[in-house]
Amino acid sequence: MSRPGLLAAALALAAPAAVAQQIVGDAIPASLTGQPGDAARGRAIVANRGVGLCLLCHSGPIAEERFQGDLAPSLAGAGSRWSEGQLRLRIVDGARLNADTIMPPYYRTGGLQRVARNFQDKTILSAAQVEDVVAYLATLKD
Amino acid sequence: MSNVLVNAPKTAKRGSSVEIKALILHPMETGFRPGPNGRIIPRNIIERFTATWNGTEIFDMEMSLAIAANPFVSFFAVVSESGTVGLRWTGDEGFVVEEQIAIAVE
Amino acid sequence: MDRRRFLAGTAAIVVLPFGPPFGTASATPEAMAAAIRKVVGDTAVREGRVSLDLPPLVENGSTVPLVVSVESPMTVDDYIKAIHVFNEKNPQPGVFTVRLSPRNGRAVVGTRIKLGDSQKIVAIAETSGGQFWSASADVIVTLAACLEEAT
Amino acid sequence: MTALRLGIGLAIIFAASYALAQGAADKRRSGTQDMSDALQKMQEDDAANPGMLFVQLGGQLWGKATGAAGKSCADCHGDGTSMKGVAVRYPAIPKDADAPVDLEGRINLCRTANQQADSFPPESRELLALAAYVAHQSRGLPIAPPDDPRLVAFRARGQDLWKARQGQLNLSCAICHDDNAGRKLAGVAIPEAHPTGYPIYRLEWQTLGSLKRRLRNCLAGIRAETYADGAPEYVMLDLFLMDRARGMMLESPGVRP
Repeated sequence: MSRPGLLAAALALAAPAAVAQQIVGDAIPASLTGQPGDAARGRAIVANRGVGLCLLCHSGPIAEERFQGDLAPSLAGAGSRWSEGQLRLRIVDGARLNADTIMPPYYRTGGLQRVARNFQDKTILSAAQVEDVVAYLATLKD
Repeated sequence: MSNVLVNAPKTAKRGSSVEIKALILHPMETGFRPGPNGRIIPRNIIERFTATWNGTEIFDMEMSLAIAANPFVSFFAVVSESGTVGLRWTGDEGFVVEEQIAIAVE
Repeated sequence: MDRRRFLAGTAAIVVLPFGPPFGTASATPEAMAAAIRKVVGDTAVREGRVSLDLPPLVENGSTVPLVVSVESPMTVDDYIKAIHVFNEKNPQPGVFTVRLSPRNGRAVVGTRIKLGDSQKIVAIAETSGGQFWSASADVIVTLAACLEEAT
Repeated sequence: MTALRLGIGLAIIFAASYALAQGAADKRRSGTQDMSDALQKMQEDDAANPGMLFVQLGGQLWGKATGAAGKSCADCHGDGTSMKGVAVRYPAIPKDADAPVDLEGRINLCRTANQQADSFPPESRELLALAAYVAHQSRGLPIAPPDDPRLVAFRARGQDLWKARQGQLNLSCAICHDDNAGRKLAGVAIPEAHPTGYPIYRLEWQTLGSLKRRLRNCLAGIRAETYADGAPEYVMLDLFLMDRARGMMLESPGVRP
């Protein structure tokens, strides 16, 4: 196995707690899985109110979902405003950039209070799902 | 314990049409929903609601699964003489409830 | 509705553990058209005389208030003898049927219905002379973000 | 004459500006104000409000003797009108107790202590019906929590719970219902969460339910562990919320989507 391959394997297995080591500035430059995400799958995750939950608070260019939120900025143009690495950190744990954010930590299990039993020690999205969402948001250029 | 709430004016002008409103406690269980144990809760609905005026039928409603829980029905009746409106709900599992309300001609 | 379509419809019923009042069980616009045909036969259904009052947007499909009013003198010679209400997407196309007579004075009926999803509702009134009049309304059902049962 | 006219004029101006000041100062909104016309009408018309079925049932239970003592509520309290003003001041600390109970808790105390009957289970039809019957007696009255100094600490703890982030989504009650009330969550306006109509007939439930049940919904929504039945946290949150809604009008039984 090549060196990058080994690194990718190690990252894919890394617990969410290890994410801190991957932060550079206001971004996580490297894929959490070592693989690029799939934008089409990412779009489905964003659109799903029970999985990505994104459209509860955000609006976005997903016309078939009629009832979208306005608690948070529109996802339209997210790919122009942020790099993939910046998007990744904002999804993984936005509180690292703004302690008061209402954005849930999608890939963190530590420091949470009174998590329901069936969600304990589970992240909202898996590493692969985070990558899919990053890939989708990166396509939203306007 | 009465599980219905019927509302109509106590008095009315002869020949006028008055509104009668009726609410009844009933789950209107569709037979499509699972209960807490994961098993489907059996269908249990009111299928028919009828009203009589001094014994003569004046209103008949066939209900379906799509009528909301604790069914509400409002309709009109002409008050031709003082009398009694008789209401009757029937449904699954032998459900029968009857209620009467008097309306007097002024 | 023919038997094959009915069976296909029931086979397609999938019950989700939680969510809208009927899960995803649903009739179809075709099933509604067939159910209407069964009531009216070959008689033409004209739009008008019926008013169907439903909120256009409801936050919860479990209890949606509805009032049907039909213009009619409600005399022995000319009255509304029945009002039928149909929907497209609930498990069965028929919502309710009421039978009326001149003893009602007014052809107005109110009730509350369940809507599993956004859909079209149709009300058809049958006159004592055998005519059919109708009105329809589209209702959009939103679903609350925080339902009782956790996802 | 002129002085009288001036006096009347001043009185009118004073009354008008007072009303204006009240209106301008109080921007709080009951959930009712954000409901569709159809639902507002359903709540306001006693012949259409499905919560009234439970009020009626509560009135019947009120007069029914029960328990080893063979007493009804009416035997001690007379008819239900004696309960006017009670629901607007609960939760409160019962005599000889040192912790607050909510209205349902108070009803169950009467059951066990005075009627010598079993407590009604949480969310049981009987308990909700009696609570609705008692609360209905205060419909139209302003919410008026008691100035009992012993409540201050409990209320403060309720406020802390309100503001505490919890659950997998790491949200607090305050983030949605204070900071973002009126904004749209999945297309639906977030209410300010004033307990103005409890027990409420919630369309989603298709039945009457308590504030506790509503709080559990919210906790489940943010994927937090719900508090156990009978946990003091519910009473403390209730205390805080009733204080936050002080002066708002009680609407019980409320109808909500």
